[in-house]
Order: sequence, then C-alpha cells, then structure tokens
Amino acid sequence: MGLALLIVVLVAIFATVNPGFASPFNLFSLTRVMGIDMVIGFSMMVVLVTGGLNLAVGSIGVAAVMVGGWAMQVQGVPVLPAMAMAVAFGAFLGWINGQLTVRIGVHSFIVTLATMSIFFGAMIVLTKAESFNALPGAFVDLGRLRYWGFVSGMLPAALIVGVGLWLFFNRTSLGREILAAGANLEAARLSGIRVERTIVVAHAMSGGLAALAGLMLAARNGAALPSMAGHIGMSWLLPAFLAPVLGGTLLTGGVISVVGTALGAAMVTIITNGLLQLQVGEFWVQMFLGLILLAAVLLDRLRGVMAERRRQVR
Amino acid sequence: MTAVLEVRGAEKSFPGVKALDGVDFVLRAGEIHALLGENGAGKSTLIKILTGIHEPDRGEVRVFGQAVHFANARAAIEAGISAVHQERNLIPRMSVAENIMLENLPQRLGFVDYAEVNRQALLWLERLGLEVAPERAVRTLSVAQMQLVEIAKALVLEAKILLMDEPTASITPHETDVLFGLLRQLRDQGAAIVFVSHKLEEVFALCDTVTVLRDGRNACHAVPLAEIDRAAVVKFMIGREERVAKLGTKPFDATATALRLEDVATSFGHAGVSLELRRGEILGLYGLVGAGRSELAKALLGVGHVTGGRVEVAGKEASIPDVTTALHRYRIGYISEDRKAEGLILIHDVASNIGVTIWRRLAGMLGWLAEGRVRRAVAPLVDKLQVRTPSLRQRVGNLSGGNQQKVSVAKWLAAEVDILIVDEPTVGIDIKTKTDLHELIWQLAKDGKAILLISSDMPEMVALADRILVMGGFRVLGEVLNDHDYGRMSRAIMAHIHEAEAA
Amino acid sequence: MTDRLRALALADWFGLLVVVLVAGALLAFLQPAFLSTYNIYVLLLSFSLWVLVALAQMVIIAIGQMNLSVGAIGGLVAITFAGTMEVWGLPIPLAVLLGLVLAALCGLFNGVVTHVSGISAFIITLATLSIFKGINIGITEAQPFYAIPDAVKAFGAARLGGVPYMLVVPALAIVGVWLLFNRMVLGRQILAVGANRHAAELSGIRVGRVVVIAHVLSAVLAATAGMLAVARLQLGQPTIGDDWLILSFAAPVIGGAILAGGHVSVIGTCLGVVIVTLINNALVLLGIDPFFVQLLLGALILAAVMLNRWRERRREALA
Amino acid sequence: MSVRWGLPVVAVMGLVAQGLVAGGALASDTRVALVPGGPHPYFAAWADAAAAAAADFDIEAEYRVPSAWELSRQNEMIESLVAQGFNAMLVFPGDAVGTNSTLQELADFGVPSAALAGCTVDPSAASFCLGTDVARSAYLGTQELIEALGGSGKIAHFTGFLVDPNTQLRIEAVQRAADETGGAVEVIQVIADIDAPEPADEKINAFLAARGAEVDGIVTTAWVPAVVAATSLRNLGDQRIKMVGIDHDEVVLQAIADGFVHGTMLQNPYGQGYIGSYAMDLIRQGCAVKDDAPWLETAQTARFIDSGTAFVDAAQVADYQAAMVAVTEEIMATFKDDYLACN
Repeated sequence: MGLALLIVVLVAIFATVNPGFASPFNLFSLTRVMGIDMVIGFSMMVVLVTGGLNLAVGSIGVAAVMVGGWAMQVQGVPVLPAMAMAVAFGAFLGWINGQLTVRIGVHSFIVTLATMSIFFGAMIVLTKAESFNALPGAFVDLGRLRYWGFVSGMLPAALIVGVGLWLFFNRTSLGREILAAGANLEAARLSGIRVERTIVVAHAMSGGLAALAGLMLAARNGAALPSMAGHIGMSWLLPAFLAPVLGGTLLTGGVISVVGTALGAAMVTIITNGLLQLQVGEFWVQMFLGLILLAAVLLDRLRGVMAERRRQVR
Repeated sequence: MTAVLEVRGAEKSFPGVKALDGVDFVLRAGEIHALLGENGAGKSTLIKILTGIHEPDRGEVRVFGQAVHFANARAAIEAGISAVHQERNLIPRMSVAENIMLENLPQRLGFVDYAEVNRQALLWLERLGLEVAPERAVRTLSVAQMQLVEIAKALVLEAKILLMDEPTASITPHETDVLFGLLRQLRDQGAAIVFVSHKLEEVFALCDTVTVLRDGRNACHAVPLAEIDRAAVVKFMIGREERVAKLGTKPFDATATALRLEDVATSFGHAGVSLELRRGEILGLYGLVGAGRSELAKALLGVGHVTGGRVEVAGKEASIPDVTTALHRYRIGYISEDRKAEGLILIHDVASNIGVTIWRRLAGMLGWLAEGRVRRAVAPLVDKLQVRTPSLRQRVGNLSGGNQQKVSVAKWLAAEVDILIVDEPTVGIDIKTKTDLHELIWQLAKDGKAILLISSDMPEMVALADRILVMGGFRVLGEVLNDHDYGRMSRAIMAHIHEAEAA
Repeated sequence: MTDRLRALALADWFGLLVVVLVAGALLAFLQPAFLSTYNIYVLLLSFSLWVLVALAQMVIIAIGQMNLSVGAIGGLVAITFAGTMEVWGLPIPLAVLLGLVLAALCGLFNGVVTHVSGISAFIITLATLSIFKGINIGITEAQPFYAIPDAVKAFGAARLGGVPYMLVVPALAIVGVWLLFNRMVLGRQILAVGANRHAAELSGIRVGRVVVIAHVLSAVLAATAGMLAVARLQLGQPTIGDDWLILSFAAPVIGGAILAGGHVSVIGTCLGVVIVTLINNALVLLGIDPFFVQLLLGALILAAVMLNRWRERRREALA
Repeated sequence: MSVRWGLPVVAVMGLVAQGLVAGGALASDTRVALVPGGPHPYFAAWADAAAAAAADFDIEAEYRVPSAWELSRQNEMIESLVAQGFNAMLVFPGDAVGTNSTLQELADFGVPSAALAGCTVDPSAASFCLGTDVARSAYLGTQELIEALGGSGKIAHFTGFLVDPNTQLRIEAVQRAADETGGAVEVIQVIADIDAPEPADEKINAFLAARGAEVDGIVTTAWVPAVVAATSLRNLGDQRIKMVGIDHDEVVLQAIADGFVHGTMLQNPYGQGYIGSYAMDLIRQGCAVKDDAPWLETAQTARFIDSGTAFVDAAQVADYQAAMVAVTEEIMATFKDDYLACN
C-alpha cells in the first residue's frame, strides 16, 4: 500500500526534524484526532460506495450528539443507552437522507445540501444553540482513555469500527449488495437486489457513523457543543472527503477501501500535525496542507497507474 | 485504382497483449472494403489507429500517399477520414442537426448559424431517408433513428475515406437497404469505404474486397470477394472450419406450463400480448430493435409494470412488483442484452458477479457471508460453463466478451431459476464462443428450464427456438413453428413483419 | 403563437418563473417594503454577486465536474485586487486585469491538473481550495485591505433608482454565458464534453482544451464576483468567498442543471439565484426568528428541488 | 509578525529539550503561546503584544494562529504547541465550553493556561479570564445606544454565529438593556449568522430596506456585521439611525469620525496579550492565583479580569489607542499584588 509507505516516510521526517513530534503527549493527541477523523471518513465512505455523497455528515453528527447530550444531562439516561440513542438518531437522520434521495430521484448531493441546513437548523431551534457541558464523568473519561501511555482510546475505537465495516462490506450479503448496487445500479437491480434499500441503508449507516464520530468528539471536548462541526457542519467535510478519497474509494461508487480510508485519515492528521510542528509561518500552514494533499493525491494516482501497468504485463 | 489509405506493418502493444502484429491494409478509391475478424483479432485496434485514438508502435499509415501520425481524433478527421463508431456517440440533449454537424458547426460572426446547421443536416437526413425534423432532440429518437443520425454524422463530412464499424447493428432491413444504396452511390462517386460487420450476409451483399484479421495478423489481405465464398471467409476468421453447434433432440413436456401471458398490457405500452412458455421449451421472440421485446421482459420482471391482462407462473396468477420478487418467489431470471450497463458489474470480480443472485440464500446469521461458501457455490459453475478466467478474483471487466457473457449466464444458473429470459445472448460475441453459448442454452432447456429467447439474429433464432413469436410495435404479430429450415423460416417471419408494416 | 407558449411552458425554467412571481406577489402582500426602491436595489445587489458565483459553478457543472474552489479563487482575487491597489498603488484597470489574470492562472491550474492526472475535479479542487485559501490567509494574515480607491467604492454604492450600477457586470456575464452555451461553438463543445466525453472526443473536439477553458472561465467568473464583493463591501476582506459553496451549487441545480454534465440552463440558474435571494430577503423582511432561518432556508431549497423534479417528471410523462 | 521559513533544526531541538524539562527554575524558561480562535483581524494586536512582552519580561512569547476558525483546529494547534515545548498557553476559547477539556489536559500536563479576550465557562482549568465580558460589553453598548436615542426607540441587533455560546449572551444582554427601559426601547429584530461579509451585506441591507424607516438604532456585537453595517449606513448617507458598533476596525472608526456611526465598544487586545504573557511568566515562576483577588463575576466565570471595555465616540476616536494604553498600564500596576500570590 503506497499510503502506508508515505505515512512511514512522513513520520520519519517529522520525528527527525522535531523530536516533540514523537513525544507521548503529541502521540496521544495525534491518535485521538486520527481516530475521530477516521470515523468521520468512514461516515462519508459508506455513502461514496453507493456513488452518492453525504454533505450532511457534520450536521447529523452535531444533531445526534445534542440528542445524546440532552439524554445524558437532562434526562439522566446512563451513558451507554444515551450513546446508543444518539447513534440511532444519527442513523434515523441518515435514513431520511436515503429516503429523500430514493423518492425524489435526484443526486444525494442535492438532497444532503438541503438537509445539512435543515438538520442543523432544527438542532439550533431545539437547543437554542446551548451546549450540554455537565455530561457524566464516565462519558467524558472516554476522551481521556489512554493505552500504553501514548495511544488515545479513540484510535482503537475507530479501528474496531473499521474492522466491523470491513467485515460488513466483504462478508455480509447486505454489504456486498450495497457494493454491487453502487458499482452498477441497473445490473444490481436486474440481479434481484432491492437497490433502493441499499441506498437507504448506506445513508442510515453514514448517519450512525457520523453520530459516533460526533460522540467521540464530544467526549474529547467534554461537552456536547452545537459549534463542534462549524457552521452547518461544514468543517467536517474536508476530513470526510479526504480520508476515503486518498484511501482509494471511488467517487463513482462500487469500490471501497476501509483500510485505505483509515490510512488516508491517518495521513491527513499526521501531515497537519507535522506541519504545525515544523513551524512554517502559521498563516501558510493551510496552503502547505493543500499542496501536500495535492501531491499525495497525484503521487497515489501515479502509483496506481504504474501498478496497473505492472499487473497487466505479468 | 489508387490506394487512398495504406497501412504497412502496423504493430500495437498494450500492456500484456500484442493487439496488432504487423498488419497490412490497403484501401482504394471507389471500393467498399470489408474488414473482418473475431473479437480480439485486432479490428477495433486498427480502426482506432485510423481514427487517431491510438498511435501505432511501429509501422506506417499513409493517407493519399502521405505518411501521417494522428495525435487525436481531430487530426484524423482533418486528414479526411470520417467514421461511424460502434458505440453510441451522440449528445442526447442536442438536436439531430447539431449532432450531425458537431465536427464543424457553421458559424456567422462567431456565433453558430443554426439555420445553416439545420439546412445542411436536412440534406443528409433526406438522402438517408430519415424523416425526422432536424431540430428534434436526439434523446427522443428511437434506437434505429439514432443509428442513422450517427451515420449521417459521418457522411456529412463528405470524407473521401469512410470507416463504418457495425453500422447496421440496430437498423431495420429496409433502412439497411437505403443505407447500402447510398454507400454504393458514394463508392461510385469515388469514395473509399471500410465496412466492419459481424453479419457475413451483408458483407457479401455490399462489399467488393475483404481483409480478415486473426490474432493481430492478416489472415488475408485485400482479396476480391468475388473470388471467395462464405466458408472461406469464416475459415480465415477462426482459423478452421466453422463448427456447427451440436444440438440433439430436445423433447419437452407440452403440458408443464412455466409462464403464461394472457392479453397483457404494460406500462411500456404493450397491448394484448399473449404467450405460453413450457418447461424445457425455447420460445423465440423475434423482432426488430424497438419492437418491444426487451421491454416485455422487463415488465415481467417488475422493472415496469403489467397494467392489464393476466400473468401466470407455473399455473398460478403472479403479480411481480420488483425484480427481487421475480427472482426469489417466481424464479425468473434475465440475461440482459446490454452486458456492460445492465448485466455485469465490470469492476467487481467473477465470484461477486456470479454470487450476486444467491448471497441472500448463502448468508448465515446476521447476513454473514462466508467466503468459502460463495466459492463453493460459484466454482462449479465456472467449470461447467468453461469460463476462462485466471481465478474467481479476476475482475470481470478484464475478461473477453464471450467469457463475460458466460459469467452473466452463470449467475442465473447459480440462482437456479426456472424461467430464463435470454436477451440477444450473442451480440458482439465471436463465432467460436457463439457456438458454445448456443449449445449451452439448448442444454439448459433440455435440463428442464423454460427459456424465452430474444434475438434479432435470424440464423440464431432458427437454430435454437422451438417456436418463434414475431413482435412489432409492442404487440405480437404472429407465431411460427420452427422446423429449423432457414429459408422457410425467415420467409415466414418476414411475412409477419411485412404484413404488419402494410397494415 | 400557441406553439410558442407551449414551448415556453415546457422550458426548464418556466416553473421557476412561476415560483418567483408567486413568491414575489406573496412577499409584496405580506411586507409592502418588499417593492420599495431600496429593497429592489438590495435584491439586485445580492443578485449581482450571487449570479456570478452561480455561473462560475454552472460552467463546471456543464462539463460534468465540480469546482469546490470557486470561493477560494474569488477570495484570493478579491484580496489581490484590493491589496495591489493599496500596497503597490496599482491603477484600478491594471488591478482588475491582474485579478483576472490571476484567476485565469488558478483556473488553468485546476483544469490542467484535472485533465492531465485524470483525477476527478472534485478532489483536485478540494486540494486547490486549501491552497488558494491558504495563499490568501498567508498574504493577508487575516487582515483586510482598507484603502480601496474611491472610484471603486463609488461604483459599488452607485445606483439609478432601484438599479445598482454594479448590475452591468453580471448582466454582461449572463448575456455572454448565455450566448456561449446557446450560440457559440465553444459552449456547445463544453456541453458535448459534459454529456458524453468519449463521443465528443471522437467528434474531433479537443476535450482537454475544452475542460481547461471551462475551468479558466469558471475562475474568471468567480474572480469577477470577488472583485464586485470588494467594491460592494468597500474593503478587501480575506473572508470573501468563504460562504459561496452552497449557493454556487444550489442555484444551478434548482435551475435545472444536471450534475452529471451536459445540460445547464443560464436562465434557470439566474432564476435559481433569484429564488435563493428571495428566500434570504424574505427571512429578513418578515423578521423571522434567527434560530429558524437555517431550517427554513434548507426546507425551502429542498422544496424548490422537489417541485422542479416533479415538474420534470410530469413533462417527461407528457412528452 | 515574521514569517518563519523553518528555524535552524538545532535551535528548535535545543528549545524543545529545554521545554520538555518541565518546571525548571530559570527565570527565562517561560515559553508562552498566544492562540486565537482562528485567523481574525481582532487578534493582530496580540502579535505586537507578544513581541513587546518577550522583550520586556525576557521570556519567549509567540502568537500562533490556527489555520481556520474551528475548535478542532485550535485544539490540534494547542496540543502541537505543547509538543513543541511551549509551557504556558493564552487561548481565546474556540468554544467557551468546548475549550475547557483541552485546558484541563494542559493543566494535567503541567502547562498553565488562561482564557484571553473571551472566557471559558466555569468550571474551567484556566487560571483566569482576562478579556472582555461579552455580555457586559453588549449590555453597555446597548445602553450607550439607548442614551443616544434619548431613551426610547426601536433598535435592531446584528450578531455572529448562533452556535457560538457568546452570541447567546450578547442577544440576552441586548434584550436585557432594552427591557430595562420598561418598554420604551424595543428590539425589533435580531439578525445572526452573518460572520461572512457577503451574507452580512445582503441581510443588513435587506433589513434597512424593510425597516430602515422604522428603526432608530442599531447595535452590532460582532466584527463583520459592525463593518458591513457601518458601510451600509455610509452608503445610504443615513445619519438618523444611530449605531453602536464593536471593535476597532478602520471602517467603523472612520464612520464614527464621519458621523455615520455613533460609537463603538472597544476591547483591549494589546493589553490582553501583554498582561496575559506577564501573568503566565509569573505563574510559571511559582506564583499562584489568589482566591480572594478582586475577581469580577460574569455569566461565564467567577475569575474574570476586565481587560478594559471602553465606549468610543466621535470625541475620542482620534486617539482611542491612548485610552487602551492607559487601561493597560493601570491593570499592570497592581496586577501582581491583586491577583497573584508569589513566594
């Protein structure tokens, strides 16, 4: 995998140039962001495989977290059931996206463009944009979970989700059907797959994963914040698209790479973190981030083309 | 006669394949030159070199005596070569006229002069006998009309060299006659025409000369067609005598009705369609493109809906809202005519493509799908149908057309359907594999499956079907009991069609 | 004549026109100030800016791609335009020219990288969005440029009754883009590439060139919007362009553009912009509780899309 | 601010090594970072303040800006700064609630921090909050406006992102000031979520079109709306509508001088940065924050130090900076004794 190699090289460079990079403190915060971004990436990935998009990941994530926060703080629901409620609510919002996409028959880009506003707006109306900041300690502690002194609990959590997704898409009939419908809708339909259902399921999963990512971020922030994904959830879009796309998930659907998405998220987090460490003029960080991402995408493409050539020659 | 187009020792390699290995080709003014070969013989690579899509690795191409190197399609057009490509190359939302003139839109003061566009396009529409308004959007046309627009698009350039790759695939016999008349006229005016077709009857009716490619080399080079016969051409193409499909006798139980339609109307516009299909029988649906055959199949499958009449499956009235029900409750399968768009998932592997219909059945708790189970279900079919693939993990998109078609048959065998609708099973498939597929379909019927065969290939129909229903205009025009005599059958079928045209 | 009416009624944008007229009448009834000269001026000002943003995206939708960097290009050109006048004292025409050239370079970069790499423009412009915005932040360090020449300010504020002078620019752009897509070879080639890239290639169209030109055009339109924003806001805000993305897609799509490419409607896009502008205007005019604004905006956009889709289906059923 | 194109590697490594040896007793080992919520003109003065503090107190102080206005980016920035060896943190909370968890982690790691310019909501690990009481500033600004209106009239309130907890406080504060007039002043419309200039322009002008004749005063409590509203009033040539803005954008200040805007609620970013750096150095050297200091209590925190909120109108606009320097010096003079217990 080219990405894995790229990551090793980047880590080596950053760790050499700035020893602070490899300090337990930095590794802990790095793996925490990494875990959250992976789940955000997964959330987009499961819709990308249908050939669709979900612009509402951020909105759903925030809306679901506010439900979870309300359940924990106001209703006194225990942590685990409250988290389950939040995930279920996220899945429900995703289900709405899926239903609208299938029923109206327009691209999910348009549907989620509208629902990102609707979900976020409804969240603001209901919460009056006030955060829940007295969450149970058991929940907040999840954000501080630490293994071997430097790995945040978020990373293993994301990896477990990743394994689950890999199994789902490779080893269950529904997962295979989603992939088949994403690759060729008509062929899948004529093969007896209920393609509408696969689209709805994928969107619902996306919503559930967005909610999960939201919960992880809420645990990290120690509060359920309406602002945590930016205005109408827009600030999640960059990590949401970058991870799957760098990881080789096709925007046209039908091809999934769970490992790639995880590595993609890892790479983006490492680059961001490393750039901050390198002390390039802070105002220029964003430009360098863009340049490196572009280079990564192009390099990966080049690698793909070369690999294809080699494979065909054999 | 002078050679207007000359290819000498053309070589072209793609990663892993040598598509052309020293091919020669000479085209003279005033001739219609057939270019023949099986799939993979190198025909399309040669065409792509001549139209500027590929550049040859070695060898030279001369146009009007000048050595040329086409960097892109535009360069070929500018050199005076125009082409009708095999794929559909129209812009659906643009008008007929604009599509025809797209290579070279007439302008006035920097703006497109639509009056002139329509005027020039109309000339060619008239010459082709196509009665559509030039302003009409292409997407509202029938498949045959689109094909003719495609041809007009190539003719309008008035190129001295015209390449026609399967131009008659979807047009009616009458339209074919008009087209051939026009091509002969152009030839007599000095144009040089390359004609590619799988229909050898057409080649012998139209062409003067033939070049056959096999495995990237010349099997023959510019032989006058007057000097050879069909058997010789086929031998050039496949390297040996044509193998006749071995179809034994196939008795079937006339009482075991698998599928019965009574006066069925559909949302696609069918009316009064009745038919009866028995187990072990191959019922042919013959008709021209646009007769409503594939649509009938899709309505039965639940892609459209049946709006009137009665559908019975195995003796019981059936209502089929979607394909899932058709497959899992009524055990009806459909092999699409459009393998790439509707039949196969090219970016997925062989195992997935065959397994797609049975995942639900194979799945255990929570939909768990053990890889071994899928492999065990799929592998025997791959063996049985002799699909040539390096492994079950191979992407279907990397297989040859014939093997792809076998995969799409395999997936319905896996599903163990009782009724199999086979839509144009051998379009674009080479003669060798075609024979295999004919034997396979025959064997399936013999094993007790009820088969509805949709085909526009008359010889295929006559070879395989037990009875032939002739369709046209979304109705059944008549029925012919097949006695496998080509001449008699084709006359009987055409009689039904002409009767309907006259009425 | 009835044929003409029928053709009109079947046009992509007829339904939108009806929506605009009904919504306008309703608003005028609910809030008389809606038809005041000043509000018309305000509406036209918003329209001026947004329509350029929408057209910038529409050009790329026409080739079946997406340009996520329209806002970043608009912002970068805005601060370049303002900055060169303030710091280098460049005369206005030269600054405008420099802005357009810079935009053309950005578009050229997007187009060439997309075409040569064969990677979806969505991904490329996701990266260049970061690059262009990053350059903007790097240059300005988030500080606006204040010293905008009076002539530019005056242009941004001048009006003739309810019509802002600024409207001239988008008006020219609309006519130009309409002519491009309906009457010029290049525009027809862009649509052909968007509808069926392969067919376009075989028809002798230089696909790469067309894709690159479309990206350049998109960038130049975005740049025009960026410079108008400077004139309008009377300062070179680095945050110009941050909020363009949603509208840039919403308007063309409401206007009937097909995201897969090959079909766009300039008039439909303009009406799409009008609808979004009306929604925003109404939310303020009717004094909607700010907490409900986002919810209503989304719901109305969804309703517009659904209505349009419903009409399209009916039209297909009729045709 | 200088743009650093890569420091010499050795120097960086040296600094980091120094930084990682936590709790050293050397007077000059304090490395304080000033981290705003994102790129924003308001914070530009922090850079100058950091430079001045570095020189005056012999510490290292740097102004470091997250690349975008997002809580997560700011958190990443702060964490990375700690990894680079910064050992004191002055933070404008990206979210008044959400930033707390990061500050808590800094505290756990032995890095003291304080909220600067805006406050975090208690309970917080921030040593104190030095800045503007956003609610009080909005309240006072509205009072100034009401006074300018002669005690009665209709006013509108333009503000920023709804999801920013501070926006809530501002909306409430403006409402409270109006309510205290007993109905003489009415808030007829609140327009929020206009932090981007184009939507702000669109909505503010739409408002002026619809209710410009009806409204008597405008109070703005976010940077961009203040700038855009000032420009709009200037374009309209309207001097009837009284407006009270916020912050020190040149456009607003010029509009005050020219009579289109009544005044603005100034904050003291320079003072925040300068005093904050000073305090952090002292805390690093072992001073503790006193519990019985003259803390102010705000809606958000019980440990608030007012960095100075001043209303500036046409009379003072010419040398508003002098006012801020004076406030800064005043706070500095007694800061150590008032708020810190040093041994």
